[in-house]
Amino acid sequence: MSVTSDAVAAEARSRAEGAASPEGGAGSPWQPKILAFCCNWCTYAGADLAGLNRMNYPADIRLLRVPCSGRVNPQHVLRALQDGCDGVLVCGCHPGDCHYVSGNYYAKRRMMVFKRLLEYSGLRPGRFQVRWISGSEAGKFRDTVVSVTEQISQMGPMASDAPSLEALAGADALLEAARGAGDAR
Amino acid sequence: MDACSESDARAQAGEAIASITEDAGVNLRDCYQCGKCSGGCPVAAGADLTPRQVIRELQLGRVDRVLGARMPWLCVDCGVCLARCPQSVDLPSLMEAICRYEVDHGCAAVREGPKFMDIFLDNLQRKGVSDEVNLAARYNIETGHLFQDVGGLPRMVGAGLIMSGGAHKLEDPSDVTRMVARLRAAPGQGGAGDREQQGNGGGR
Amino acid sequence: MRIGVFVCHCGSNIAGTVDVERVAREALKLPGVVFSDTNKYTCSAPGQESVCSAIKENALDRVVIASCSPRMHEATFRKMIAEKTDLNPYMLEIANIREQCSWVHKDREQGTRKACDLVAMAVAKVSCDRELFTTNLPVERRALVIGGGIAGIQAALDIADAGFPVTLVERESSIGGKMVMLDKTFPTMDCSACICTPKMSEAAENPNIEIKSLTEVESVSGYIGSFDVTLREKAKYVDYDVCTGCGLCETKCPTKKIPSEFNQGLSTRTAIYKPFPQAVPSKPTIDAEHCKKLQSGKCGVCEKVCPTGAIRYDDVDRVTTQRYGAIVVASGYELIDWTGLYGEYGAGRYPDVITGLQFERIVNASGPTEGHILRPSDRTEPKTTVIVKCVGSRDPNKGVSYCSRACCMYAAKHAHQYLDKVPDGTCYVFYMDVRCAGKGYDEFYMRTLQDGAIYVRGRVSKIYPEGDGLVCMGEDTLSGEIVRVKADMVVLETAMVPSRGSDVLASKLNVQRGPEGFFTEAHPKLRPVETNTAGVYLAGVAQGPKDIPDTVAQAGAVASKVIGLFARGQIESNPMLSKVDVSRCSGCRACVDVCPYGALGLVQANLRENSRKVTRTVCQVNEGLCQGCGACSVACRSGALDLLGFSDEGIMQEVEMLCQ
Amino acid sequence: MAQTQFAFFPGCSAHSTGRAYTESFMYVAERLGFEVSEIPEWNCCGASAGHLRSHDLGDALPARSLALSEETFGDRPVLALCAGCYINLRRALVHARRSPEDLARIDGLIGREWKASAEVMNGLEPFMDPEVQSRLSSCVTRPLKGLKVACYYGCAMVRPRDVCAFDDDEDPRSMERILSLTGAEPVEWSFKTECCGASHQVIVQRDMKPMVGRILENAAAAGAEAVATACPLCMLNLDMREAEANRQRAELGKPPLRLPVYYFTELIAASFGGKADEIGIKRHFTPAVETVEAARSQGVVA
Amino acid sequence: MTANLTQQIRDRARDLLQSGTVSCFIAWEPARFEHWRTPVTIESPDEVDRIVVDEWCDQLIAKYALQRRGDGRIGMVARGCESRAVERLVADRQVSRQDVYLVGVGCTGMLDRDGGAPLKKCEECQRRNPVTYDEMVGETVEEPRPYRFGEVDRIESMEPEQRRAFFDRMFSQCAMCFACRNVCPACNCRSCFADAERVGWLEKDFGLDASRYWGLMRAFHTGDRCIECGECERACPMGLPLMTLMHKQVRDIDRLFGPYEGGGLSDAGPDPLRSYRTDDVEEFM
Repeated sequence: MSVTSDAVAAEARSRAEGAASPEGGAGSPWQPKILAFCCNWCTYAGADLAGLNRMNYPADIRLLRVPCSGRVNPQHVLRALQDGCDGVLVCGCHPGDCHYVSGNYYAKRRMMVFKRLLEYSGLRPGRFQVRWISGSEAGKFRDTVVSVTEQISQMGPMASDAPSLEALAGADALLEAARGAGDAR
Repeated sequence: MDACSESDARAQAGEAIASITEDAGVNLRDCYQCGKCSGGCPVAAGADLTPRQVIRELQLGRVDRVLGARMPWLCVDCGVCLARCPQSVDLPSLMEAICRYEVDHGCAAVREGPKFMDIFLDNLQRKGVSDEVNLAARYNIETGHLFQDVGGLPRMVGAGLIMSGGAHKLEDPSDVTRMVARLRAAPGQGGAGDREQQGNGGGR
Repeated sequence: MRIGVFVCHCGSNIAGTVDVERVAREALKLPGVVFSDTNKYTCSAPGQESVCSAIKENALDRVVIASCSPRMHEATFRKMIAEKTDLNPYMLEIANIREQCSWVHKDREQGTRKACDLVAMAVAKVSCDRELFTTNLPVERRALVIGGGIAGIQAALDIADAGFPVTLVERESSIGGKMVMLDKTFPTMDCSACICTPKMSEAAENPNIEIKSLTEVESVSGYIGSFDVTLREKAKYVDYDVCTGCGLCETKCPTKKIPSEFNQGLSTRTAIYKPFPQAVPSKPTIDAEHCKKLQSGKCGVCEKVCPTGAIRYDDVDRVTTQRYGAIVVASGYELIDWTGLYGEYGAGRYPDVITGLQFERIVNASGPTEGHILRPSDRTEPKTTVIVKCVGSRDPNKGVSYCSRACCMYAAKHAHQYLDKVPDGTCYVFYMDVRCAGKGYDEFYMRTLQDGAIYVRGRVSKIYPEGDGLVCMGEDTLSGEIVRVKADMVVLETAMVPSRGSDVLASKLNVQRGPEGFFTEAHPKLRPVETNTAGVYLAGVAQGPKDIPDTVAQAGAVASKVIGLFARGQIESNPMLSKVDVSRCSGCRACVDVCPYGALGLVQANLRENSRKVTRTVCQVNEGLCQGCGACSVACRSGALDLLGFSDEGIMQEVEMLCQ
Repeated sequence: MAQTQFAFFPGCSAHSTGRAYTESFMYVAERLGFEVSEIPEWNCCGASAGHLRSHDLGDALPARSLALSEETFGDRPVLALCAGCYINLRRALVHARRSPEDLARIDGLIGREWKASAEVMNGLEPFMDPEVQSRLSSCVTRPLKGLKVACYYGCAMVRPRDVCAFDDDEDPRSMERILSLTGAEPVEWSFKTECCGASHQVIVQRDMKPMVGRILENAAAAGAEAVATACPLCMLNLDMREAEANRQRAELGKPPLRLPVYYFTELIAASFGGKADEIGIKRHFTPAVETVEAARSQGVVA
Repeated sequence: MTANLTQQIRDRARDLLQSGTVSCFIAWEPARFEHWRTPVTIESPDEVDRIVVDEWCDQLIAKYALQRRGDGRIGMVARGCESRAVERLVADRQVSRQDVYLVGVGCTGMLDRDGGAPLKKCEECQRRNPVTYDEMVGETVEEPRPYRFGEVDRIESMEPEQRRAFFDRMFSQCAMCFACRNVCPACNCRSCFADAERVGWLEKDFGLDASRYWGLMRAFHTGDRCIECGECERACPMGLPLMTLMHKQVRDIDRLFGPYEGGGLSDAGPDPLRSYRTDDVEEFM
């Protein structure tokens, strides 16, 4: 089983083109799809407060409620990024204020390493972000949504990040150089 | 205390204070003015500012009161203040940074301080070691303290404490010479300018 | 699967920006959705009625309500489903289309599209929901109070007065704690013993209170409502059932030179002793470490003189286990050991440098000097006394970083008491700040100034002997003068630190401690006497430095929490907890490490694998302790742990639905 | 095994003002089996002038000598008898050990590959080993019976804590433990770590005047008949300026202090039976021979 | 590594088996072709002469201990990598240290069975000597601790697009054979998340997304526990440079949370991502 570089590029391109004509139908411009995992006790409450205060922010964000930022599994994050979200935000209580004592401290370490790994593997910085927003920080919630939406909009659809043919061709040489003296050779 | 003059002074002094505290590695906001430093300081009783007051003036941005003061030059670096400070404010480092700032800007409140430093480093640069007799003689002549400590000289000579030969000599002090020359000049134009101003170039 | 979707207008709150009818129509296209409807106000009585009848009429097995935040009405709708339909209340998801949609977006088209997405995500999640059941856990109506100081005594009395049995555990041989050692209390200057000892005997006489002195907590297991606690009651060598407390043994004991703990080393006691006359229990114990009979076998005087034959040299520790519904931690504090920290104050080498607690004993009429202010070295009256505040407190370098809160006031009290008893004396108080926030507190400080106390703003830098006095060096920071005060006695007002063993107790109870070592409350403002372990409560200085009025108030608050729990008699468990699939678990312990509640443990389990019986280590969830945070389900690499209500699958379906 | 091999950093005073310290130390070292080898081509530690000029110069000057020691003697501890040199060498060592980046910076300054592996010790530390102490006890032939001595450490040997870390900074006891082995009786006193102002005697002499007097007065008040030091700067300062302190006392109508000041090694050497002219005690300002001889004459070993 | 070493190990294995100290002894034996070595579990003292220990023993044998759990004490030759793997298994509570008897040997690196070049994993080795053992055979060897982050440096210096291209190409060649998982001592779960069909972590479609998901998530699951043995890379039939993902995380964890050489040791406390400090660096404000 082997996949040629051309096949990969073609797959990527077709996805990029598909994204350019969005599912909403003809004419409507592309709008980013941003998923925000929010802890029930702080950020979700902060988002509710933003609503109570009738703060306005872009409609591209979808909140997914979890009990704690420590409940956010990187596996869910990667799946969202791979399957069609243009950006993912993980939000929780400020470290020290976790409703469950320590969940966000674990989340913080986990996400710091995971974010670096994702960006190392080619995810563009900004696509995956983590923020601490408390239940009283409605303004911060709004500002965060505004700035994240703006960044993702500028980056364009996730599919447009697919590497160009030249980049893929260059990668083959680098990959060859990086191979160990494995059994395959 | 006039509020306007306070804030004006702070704006002007900000740069000097930032440079001093950064050099010292001290955060002035750590200090809550308990005065434990000054209570134990061996020289504070006779000084123009107590160590605590030095920090207080800097906290308020009144750098001119600190740069003219003798206190930083009196500091003997004995470390009592730092050891007892509840907030671990490194006062000896701050005092030295103030002196260094004054040296670099040619405004030392105690003129003997930079003089002694320069003569000492001249000696060190030439020979790699200090030469107590040369140091004392040159210092006394250049500062005008002609008879400082000469009372003890005969006894010192008599007891074989000085001028008895046997002092350490480097076979080849050239790498020390180069190193000292380079590092004396390095900290900024201030240092070189200062020596020039005193007509006492380091590289002789 | 038969899912029903109910979209709420919320008057015009939602319908103003979101086309709710379109949302309902779109929902019908989602997999599993067989019914959708809209309501003017879903939470109103007619709204609820219409949802319930739709559930019944359409035989719905899952429900999505698109309305306001679940933080608002999820509980309302759960209750509605449970009470008015046959459906399990956990087969419900809320799509938040008000706070997070209609209220924050102005564009109707965008708002409607987002609402459709949110409903779709909720539908995806609800299709993974499983029936969950709450259980009612019984509550053992018996409280354990750890620590017999004023906090523990007050909490025990309040709980016992409500009719519930209490065990009051005290590590020392008498209850009373620090308060009974104090002479007077600020700002009213009433006699501390006079108000504390009646409380002690009240506790001793209350039939609902069992006092266990010389007793420590050995181990704790279980959870709110049923903690199984093992206590170790140290050997007392005196049979309390027989002893009458006559005190003859104390007068005859030949070992008399033991420094008295109660008098802070300023007097001596015997090896068989009561720490002070009003001790409760009012019976002596033998200090085995100093008793000649117990150390070398030679003596036995107390046994010979005891008129009731109560002495038991062969007494041993007694270990008992009892079930409690609630635990109150009132383990108090001790003073920081300044001698190991402050070499500049002589590190304890100068006898006339004493602590505030020693001063309390000196000034106390029943203390070692019978209330005359005499300094320890030569028993003369000090004509100049220096009081030093913040010794250890507010000193991250040598001591602790926090303020001990009570010292400003008791320093003023000491100055007042000294000037009262030594009218021709001079008293200096070295201070950094004077913090007198409390009813009548600042007035008291002002009165002390009028008494003639000289307040000097500055930390003492060094104390050293000169002649027969002590020189205190410092700076009067208000004048910038370096001062040296020659004193006859120096009183150090030392910091409060958590009592020894707090760390061990915390881990037994699985309660967090802050960086300074005090127990952490569940919320600093709103849950100040609870901990993150349900059923464990905090009273007094164990939670953080405070004075007597605050301690007593907190003890009362704790008692009301405990009484409330006992009055309910049972607690409903939250069913949204972690669940383990033991067949996938490899017992690696990652979950145990991250659980903040100690709810996960490893057990040996008998399993059938590949039609073979095997015994191996797997993880187990304690449902009484689990709070449902889900940290373990992420730490678990193999996915053996999952969080009910927020399952991996449910979240995954939500993500997938959004990505479509 | 006790540490007995040392790389010796004499410092500029070892052969001049601190000569008595070197002589007495070597006298004792020889009898205790220490192997003390001078670092070849060592240079001045920079005193206070080095780090006043710049942080880099303050690090580089001591580092060069330590690097030379490492090249010649490897991990062997570097012995600096002068407290001023000791603190400067320690400081450079601590700076180098802060991080690999710091070590690289300092190595760059001195143009050498120094690993900062060897320790820096002051004059007291070699005697802190129990084995050395028992050997020392066995060498005492003329105990200084009952000589009441105030052990004076000064500031640079004990502070700052994170640089020195060799004994308590408010109440060190090392010298007391060592000297009590010679039969002397250390007194309890309060000024053992107060600064004597030696480093500033040149530039601001007037301001330093009270410092020597109050240290000696506190020692005398505590019943001391002699003061022991472990630093040539302190020694010279206390010894030379005792006369000045006495002049000030005379003005206040107080009797003069008669407190000889010793290096602690002179007292050890004396207890070993060293002759006055071999062990440095003839080189003092304040007469020092008599007190030792008087103490020794009482303590003849049976 | 000499014939002498083989003999010494055989002697020790015989003694240990004969005395009943161990119930089996894991080492290598020659395989079909010249320079091929394969793990062997010896159960009888008579069979010890099958053992060979030389520069061709390219496989990590520690994980074979899992197959013998509960059968008494397991003897094993332990180079640096085996010893760290055992520490890993102990930390993950898959074996207890007392159940394993390690005969330590210093190792100077293994050679590729095809062509005899030094193995990449050995050239990057940080621990040539065992970190734990019950006895040593032979002398310890020098630890050169070579720099192992060259590849990480190179990739970090690329633009995101180049990195994406690099890993897209890499993952597109992944055959999803799970050889990396099977050899990895940190992959010691009873069941793998990838096999949890109910949740469906791994998409059923075989393609770049699935293999990237597998590659990144496996790397993340083992990132704070990787002992850097390089077995995943050696075993990969497609020869993919998988260690670059591990080295990346090892270095990040080291820089973010304090000294950590990868994998840790069994007594070093919880793994970095299963612990925290309240003063951890903050970058998510």
